[in-house]
Amino acid sequence: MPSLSLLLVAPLVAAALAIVVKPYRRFVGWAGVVLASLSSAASGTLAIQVVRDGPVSGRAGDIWRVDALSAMLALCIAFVALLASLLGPGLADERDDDPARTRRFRIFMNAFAFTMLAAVTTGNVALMWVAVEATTIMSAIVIPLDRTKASVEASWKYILICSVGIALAFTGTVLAYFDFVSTAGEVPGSLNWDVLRDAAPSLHPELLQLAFAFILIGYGTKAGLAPMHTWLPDAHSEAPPAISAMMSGVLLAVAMYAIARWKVVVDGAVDRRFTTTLLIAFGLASVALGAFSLVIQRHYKRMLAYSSIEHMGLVAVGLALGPLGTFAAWLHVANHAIAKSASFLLAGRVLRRYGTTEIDDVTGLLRAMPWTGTLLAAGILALVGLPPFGLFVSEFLLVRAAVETRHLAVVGVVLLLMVVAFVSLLGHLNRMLYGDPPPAVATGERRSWPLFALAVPIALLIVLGVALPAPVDALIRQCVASLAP
Amino acid sequence: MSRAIAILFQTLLAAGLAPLVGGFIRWVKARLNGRRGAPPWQPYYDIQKLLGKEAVVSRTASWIFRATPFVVFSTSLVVASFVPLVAAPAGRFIAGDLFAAVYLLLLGTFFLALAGLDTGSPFGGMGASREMTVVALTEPTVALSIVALALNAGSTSFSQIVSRTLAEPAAALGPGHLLAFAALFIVTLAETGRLPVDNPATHLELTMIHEAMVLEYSGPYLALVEWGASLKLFVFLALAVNLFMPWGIAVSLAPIPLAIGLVTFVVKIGVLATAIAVLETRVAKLRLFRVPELLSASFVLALLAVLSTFLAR
Amino acid sequence: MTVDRSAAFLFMIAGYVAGAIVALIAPSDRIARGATAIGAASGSVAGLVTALAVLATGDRFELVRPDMIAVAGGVAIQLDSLGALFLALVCSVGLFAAVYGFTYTADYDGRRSLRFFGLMFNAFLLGMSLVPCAANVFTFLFAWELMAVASYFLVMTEHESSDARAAGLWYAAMTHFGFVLLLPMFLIMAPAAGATAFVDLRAGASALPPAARSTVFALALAAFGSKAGVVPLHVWLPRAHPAAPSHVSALMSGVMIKLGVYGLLRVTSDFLGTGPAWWGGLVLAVGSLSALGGVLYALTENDLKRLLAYSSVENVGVIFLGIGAALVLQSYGLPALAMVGFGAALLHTVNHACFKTLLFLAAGNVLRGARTRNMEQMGGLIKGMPVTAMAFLIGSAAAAALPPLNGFASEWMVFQALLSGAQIAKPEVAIGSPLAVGVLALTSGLAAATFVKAFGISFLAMPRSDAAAAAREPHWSAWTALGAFAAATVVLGLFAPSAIAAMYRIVESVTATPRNVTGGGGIWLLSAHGVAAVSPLLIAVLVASVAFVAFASIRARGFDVRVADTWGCGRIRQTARMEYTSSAFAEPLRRIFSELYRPTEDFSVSVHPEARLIIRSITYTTRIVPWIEKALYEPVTRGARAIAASVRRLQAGSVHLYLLYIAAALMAALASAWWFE
Amino acid sequence: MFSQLVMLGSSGMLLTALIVLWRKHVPAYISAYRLQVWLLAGVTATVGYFASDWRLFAVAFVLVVLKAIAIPALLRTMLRRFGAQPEVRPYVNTETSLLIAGLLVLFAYVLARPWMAVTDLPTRDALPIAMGLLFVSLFVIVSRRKAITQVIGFLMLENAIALLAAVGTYGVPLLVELGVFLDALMGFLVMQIFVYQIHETFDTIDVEQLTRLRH
Repeated sequence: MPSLSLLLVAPLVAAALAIVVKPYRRFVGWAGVVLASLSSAASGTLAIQVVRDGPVSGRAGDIWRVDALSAMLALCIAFVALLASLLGPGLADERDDDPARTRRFRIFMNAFAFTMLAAVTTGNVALMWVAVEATTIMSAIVIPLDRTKASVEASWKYILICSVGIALAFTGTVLAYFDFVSTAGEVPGSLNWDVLRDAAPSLHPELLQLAFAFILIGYGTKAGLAPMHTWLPDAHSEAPPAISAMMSGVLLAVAMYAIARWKVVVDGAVDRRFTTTLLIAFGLASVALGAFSLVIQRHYKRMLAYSSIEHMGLVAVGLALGPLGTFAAWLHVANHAIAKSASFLLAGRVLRRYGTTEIDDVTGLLRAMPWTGTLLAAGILALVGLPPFGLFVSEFLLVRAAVETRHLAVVGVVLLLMVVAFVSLLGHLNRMLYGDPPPAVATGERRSWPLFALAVPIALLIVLGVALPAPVDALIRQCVASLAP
Repeated sequence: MSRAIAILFQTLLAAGLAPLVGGFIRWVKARLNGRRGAPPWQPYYDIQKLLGKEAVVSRTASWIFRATPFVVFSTSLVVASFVPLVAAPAGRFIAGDLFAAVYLLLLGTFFLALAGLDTGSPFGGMGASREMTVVALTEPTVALSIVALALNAGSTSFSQIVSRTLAEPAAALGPGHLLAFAALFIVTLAETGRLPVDNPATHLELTMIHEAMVLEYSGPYLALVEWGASLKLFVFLALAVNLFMPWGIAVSLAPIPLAIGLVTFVVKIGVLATAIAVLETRVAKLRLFRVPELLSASFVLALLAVLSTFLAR
Repeated sequence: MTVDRSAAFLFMIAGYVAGAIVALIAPSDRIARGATAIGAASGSVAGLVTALAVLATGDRFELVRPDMIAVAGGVAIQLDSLGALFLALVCSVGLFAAVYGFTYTADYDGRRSLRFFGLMFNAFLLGMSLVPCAANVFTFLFAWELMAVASYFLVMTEHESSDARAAGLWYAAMTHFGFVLLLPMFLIMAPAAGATAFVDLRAGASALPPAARSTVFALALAAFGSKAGVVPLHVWLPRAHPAAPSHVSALMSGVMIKLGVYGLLRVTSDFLGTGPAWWGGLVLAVGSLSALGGVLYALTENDLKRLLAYSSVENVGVIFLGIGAALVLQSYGLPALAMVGFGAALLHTVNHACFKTLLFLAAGNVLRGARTRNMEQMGGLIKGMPVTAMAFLIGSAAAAALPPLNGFASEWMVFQALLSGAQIAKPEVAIGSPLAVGVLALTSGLAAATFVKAFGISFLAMPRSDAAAAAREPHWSAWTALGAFAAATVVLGLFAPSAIAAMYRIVESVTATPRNVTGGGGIWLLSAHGVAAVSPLLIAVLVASVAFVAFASIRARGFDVRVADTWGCGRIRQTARMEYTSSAFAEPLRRIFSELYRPTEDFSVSVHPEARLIIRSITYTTRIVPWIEKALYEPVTRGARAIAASVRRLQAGSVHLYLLYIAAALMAALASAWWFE
Repeated sequence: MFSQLVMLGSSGMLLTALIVLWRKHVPAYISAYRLQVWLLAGVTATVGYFASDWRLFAVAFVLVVLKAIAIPALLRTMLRRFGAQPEVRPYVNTETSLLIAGLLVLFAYVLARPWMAVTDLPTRDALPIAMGLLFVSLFVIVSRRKAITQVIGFLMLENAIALLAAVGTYGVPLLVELGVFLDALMGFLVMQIFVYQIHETFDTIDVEQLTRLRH
C-alpha cells in the first residue's frame, strides 16, 4: 500500500513542484528525476508484492486495486517516465534556454505520467476511463511545446479524435453498466471490473456485444488501432521526443490494457469468438497499415510512429490468441515500451543535431553521432524483432500462439506484413546510418551521461531477449492469470 | 598382377598407336582428295623432330605455360589406361570409370586453355575461349551417352559395360545403343578438334580453335601437346569402338584371345578413322556459332538414347 | 582421449563473446583487430574440439538450460554428428578467417570502426556455431537470426558504396523472408502446445497428415533454400557476398549458406523422413536450376568476387541435386541408394566449403594487391603473387570438379546417386534423372570455362593496370589460411573414400538406415553397388608419375629454351590491350545462351567533327540484368509500393475524414454484433 | 407520466441536434446547444425525482451551471474574439444531412431493439433516442468545417452519453460523475485553448486548413 501511494504521489509532487517554482530551475528537474526514480522503485516493489501475495487493494477498497497486469504496466510507465524526465528538456537538452517552455514540459509530463499510472492502478472501470481521458488532455497540452503550425495541428487532431473516441468508450462503459444495473441492481463496487467480470455470465450477451464494440472503437482510437489511428503519426511525430516516448511507449499500452480488461468481462457472457474476431480484424488492419505506411515513409519520427501502430496491432492480435498469445502480447507491450521510448529519445537527439526529420537528409549518422547511431540502430533492430532483443521473443511467442490456436491464416498475413515492415524499417535505417553526413552537420560525439542513460533500455532489451529473467516471466504469467475469466 | 601388366601393355600400345591414327586419317584424306599425302607415320617424324628442337617461350608466360604440356600428355595417357583396348579385364587396376575419364580429359583441356591465355596472345585467348565453349557444350552429351550405356550395364565402369554388351549382343543393336553411339561420335569430332567443329589443318585465325590455343608452343612442348592431342583422339575412338562394338575384345588374358583382340581392335579403329576421314572430306567447317546447333543435336540424340534404352528395358 | 565437451562448448561461446566485447571497448583499432581475431580463433578452436569429440565418438552432446526464456522452451543445445559436421565446418573456416582477417582488416585501420566490426564478426561466428547445435525451435531461430543480423552488418562494412548498401538491404530482406517461413514450418510440426524441442518435432512430424507434411517440406525448402541461395531465391547472394570483406565472404559462401543445407537435411532427413517422390523431384529441379543458373551468371561476370559468389549458387545447386536424388530414392524404398545421395551432398558441402574459402581468401589477397575486383583490370598477378596464384589455381581446379581434387570426388558421387535414380521404373524418374545428369555435366563444363576465365584473366598474361602490375603478396600470415585450405582441398580429394565413409556414418546416424553401402574401400570411391569405382589417389599418382617420366626423359635429352616476345602477327610490342579480355572470353557462351542472359547492348561510334571518316572512338557496352529478378522480384516490390501508395492516401490530413473512419469503424463493429448472434 | 416526460425531454434533445444540422450560423449552434443542456438537466432531474435519487438533482444542477451557463458563455467569448464568422459551409448540404441524421436514428433503433427487450425500465423508450443523438452528434463533428462547430458537436456527444447514463442507469455513481464533469470541463478548456492557438497560428478556425500533416 505505501508503495502504491508513493507510485501515484511522486509524479504529482513533481508536477506541483514544477508549478510552484517559477521560472524553471534545474533542481526541479533533478527533483523530478528523483521522484520518478522513487515512483519506479515503488512500482518495482509493487510488482514483487503482487507476484508474491496476489492483488493489492488500496485503502478506499474499490478504487485502487493493483494486480499483476496493473503492476506490470505501472512498471513500464514509471520507467519510461523516468527516462523522459531524465532526458527531456531541462536536464539533458542543451537547448533548454526557455524556462517557461521547460516549466510547462515538467508540469504536464509529470501530470501525464500520473494520469497513466492512475488509469492502470484503479480497479474502477469508470475511473479508468476518467484517467484515460485525462491522459489525452495532459499530453495534448504539451505536444505544441514549440508552438509550430504542425504541432498545433497535430495536437488539435489528437485531442479532437481521441476525445471523440474516448467518449465512445464511455458509451460502452455506460452500456455495460446499464446491463449490470438492470440485472443485478445497484451494489457497491458495481463499476469495479472484477465485480463486473464475476457477474458477466448473468449479463446479456446482446448488450455486451454492443458495449464491447463501443469500447473497442473507443479505446482502440487511443491505442492507435487502424483505422482510428490517424491522429497517432501526427501527434507522436510532432510531440517533443520525451513526450513521444511516453505516448508511443506506454500510453498506447494503457489503452490496450483497457481493452484487455473489458475483453475478459465480455468473454464471460458472449461467445469468445466475438471479441477474438474483432481484435484480430482490427489488429491485422493495424499491422497492415503500419507496415505499408513504413514503405514510403520520409520522416523518421513518423516512421517510429507507424511502427507503433504495427506493434499495437500485434498486441491486439496476441490478446485474441489464448493464454500464450496473451503472454506474448504483454511481453510485447513491455518490450515495445522500452524499445520505442528509447528510439524516440534517440531520434530526438538526431533531430537536434541534424535539424530535420527527413530521412533523406540524415545520412552518415554512424559517422556524425557514432554512439547515438549505434543505439538507434539497436533500437530499430529491436523494433523489427531481431535477436538478441526482447521483441524477438515476444514475436516468436505470438506466432507460436497463433499456430497452436490454429490461426494459420493470421500467421501467414502477420508474417508477410512483418517482412514488409522489416524491409522498410531496415531500408530507412540503412539510409540514415551510412554514407557521409551533410557538410553542415557537426561530426563526433562525446560520451555524455544521456548516452549511458539511453544504453540502459537497450541493455534491458538484450536481457529480456537473451534470458527473460524469472521474475519478469512470473510477473507476465500472473498478468495472463489475472486476465483469465 | 597379370591384369596390371595387361593394362600397362594397353597403355603403351595407346601411346604408340595414337600418333598413327592422326597420320592415318590425314593420309586417307589426302588419298581421297587425289593427293599422295604424307605417309601415315609422318606424326612420328614430327614428334621426333620437335623433341630435338629448342623451345621458344613467351616473355609474358608463367610456369603454367611450361607445365601444361606435361599435364596434357599425362592426363591423356592415364585416361588411355582406363580404356579397354585389346582386353577388358575386370577389377580394380583401372583407376577410373567413364566419368573419371571425361573429367581427367577436362583437366588437360583446362590447363591447355590456361596456357593459351598465359602468353597474352590474342590467338591464345581466342582459342581458349572457343575450346572451353565447345568442351562445356559437349559435356552433357558425353554424360548422357554414359548414362545410356550405364543404364544397360548398371554401372559406369568400362569393364562392366563391355562385358554386359558382350553378354547381351541384342541390346547392343537396340536403338538406344545406336543413338548413343551417334551422339558420342559427334562429341568425338568436337572434342578432338575435327571437322566440322574445328579444322586441324588450318591456321586461319577466324576458324582456329585448338591450333590457336597451342599457337605459342614449340619444340618438345609442342611435341607433348600434339602427342597428348592424338592420344585424346585415340581414346575417343577406342571408346566408341569398344564400348559400342566390343566384339573381339579379349575377356581373358590368354595369348590367343589377346591376339584376336589386338587384331580386331586395330581393324575397328582403322574403320572408324577411315569414316572420319571420309566425313572430313565431305563436310565444310561450321561457323563457330553454328557449332552449338550440332552439339545440341548430339545432346538430343543422347537423350533419346537414354529414353529408348529405358523403354527397351 | 576424453574431452569435457560441455566445457569446450562453453569455452567456444565465451571466446566469441569475449572477442566481441573486448573488440567493442578496445582503445585502438589495432587492439580491436587483435581482440576480434583472438576471440574468434579461440572460440573456433573450442568449437572445433567439441565438434570433433562428437564426431569421433558418435554420441550426442547435450546441454539444456530450461530456465533461460523458459516460456519459449528454454535454451536447448544438442550436438549430434550431423550438427557436429557443420559445427566443425563453421569453426575451421572461422578459425582461419579470423587469422586471415587480422591482417586483412589492417587496411581499415583508422578508416572505419573496427570495434563494431569485431562485435559483429564474433556475433556472426557465434550465431553460425549455435545453429547446428540448437535443439529446440527457439534456440535455432535465435541463432539463425543472430547470424543474419551480424552478417548484415558485416556486409555493410564498406558502406561507402551504394552497391554495398543495396546489397545489404537485399540480403536482409531475403534472409528475413526465409526466417518468416521457418517460424510456421517448425511450429506446424509441434505435436502439442509448448512442445518445440526437436525431439518433439520429430515425433510430431510423423503424426502429421500428408498435406501438412508437404507444407512443412515446402516451407523448409523455400526458407532454407533462400539461405542456401538457390535460384530463384539467390538474388541476395551475388550482391552480398562480394560486398563483404573477403574473409567474411569466405565465411558466408563457405559456411553460412551451408547452414541452409544443414537445415534442409535436418528437416527432411531427420524430422520428416520419407516423403512422396515429388519432394525429391522439386529439390532436383531447384538444384538443376541453381547449378545451371549459377554457373551461367558466374561465367559472364567480370567482378572476381561476384563470380565466386555465383559459383557458390552453382555448388549449392550441386548439393541440392544430391539431396534431391536421395529424397527420390528414399521415397521409392531404396534407403541404401539414398544414402549415396545424402553422402554425396554432405561431401560436396564440405568440399565446397574448403575450395570456396580458399578462393575467397585468395581473391581477398588479389583485392588488396590489385585494388580492384574488376578482372578487366587485373592480369599477370601470378608474377607478383605466386602463392596466391597457386592457391587460386588449386581452388579453381577443384571448383571445376577436376580430378584428383575434392570437387571431383563429390561430383562423381552425385553423378552416381543420380544414375541410381535411373533404375527406378517410373517414366518421370527415367526422364528426370538423365536430365539432371545432363545439367550437372553441362554445369561442370561451364564451371571449367568459368574458372579458366577467372584464373587465366586475373593471374596470367600481362597486367592490365598499374595496380595489377605492382600487386605483391600480403603479409605471410595470410598464407596460413590459404595453405590450410589448399591442403584440405587436395587431401579431401585424394582421400575422398575415407571422407565419404565418414559422411555415410553421419547420414546413417541421422536417418537411422542401416548401412549396406560400401563406403570407401581403401583408396576406391565406390558407387552404390560397388560396380563403379574411381580412385583419385591412384589417378593422382599415375598422372604425376607419367608427367614426371615425361619431364625427366625430355630433360635427359636436353633442350634449349629461348625466351622471346609472344608472336603478334608482326606487331612490334606486345601490350596488355592486345590480350583477350574477360568479356571476350565469355562472349561465345554469352551468345549461345543469349536467350537466357537477354543482354542489353549499346553501340556508339563518335566520329571526328570535320571528317566523318575519322573515327574517334567506338563504345560498346553490354549489360546483363538477370531477368529472374526482373520477372520475379520487380512485380513484388512494385505491388508493395502500390499498396503503400494507396495506404498513404488514407492519411490525407483532413480531420473530418479521420473522424469519418472512426464512425465507419464503429458502425462496422456494431453491425458485426449481429453476425455473431 | 415519468416515461412520457423523459421521452419528451430526450426527443427535444434530438431535435436540437437536428437544429444544429439545419441552421448555418455558429450563434444558432450555441443556442441550440444551450437548449439541449437545459433539456438534459430537465431529464436528469425528472429521473432523479421519480427514482428519488437526490444525487441526480445535484448532477442536474452542475449540468446547468457548467454546461448551460459557463460553456456557452465561453463559446460566445470565443466567437466575439474571432469576429462574426460568415456562413458555415458543411461538407454535406442540409438536405442530405437531415436525411443521414434520419437514417442514423433509424440505425440506433435497430441497434437498441435487442437491448430494449432485456429491460423493463420505464425510461427504456428514450434509449434509442439517446443513441440516435450520439450518432447525430458524431455526424455533426464529421461534417462540419469549423473548429468551433466541432467543439459544439463534441459537447453534444457528451450530452448524448450523459442522457444515456441518466435514462439507462439512472446515473453512474457520483464520484464517477464528478470525474466525468471534471474531464469534460478540462477537455473543453483545452479544446478552447487550441481553438485560440489555431486561430493564432493559422489565422483561421477553418479546420480544413489543417492538412499540413499527412502520410
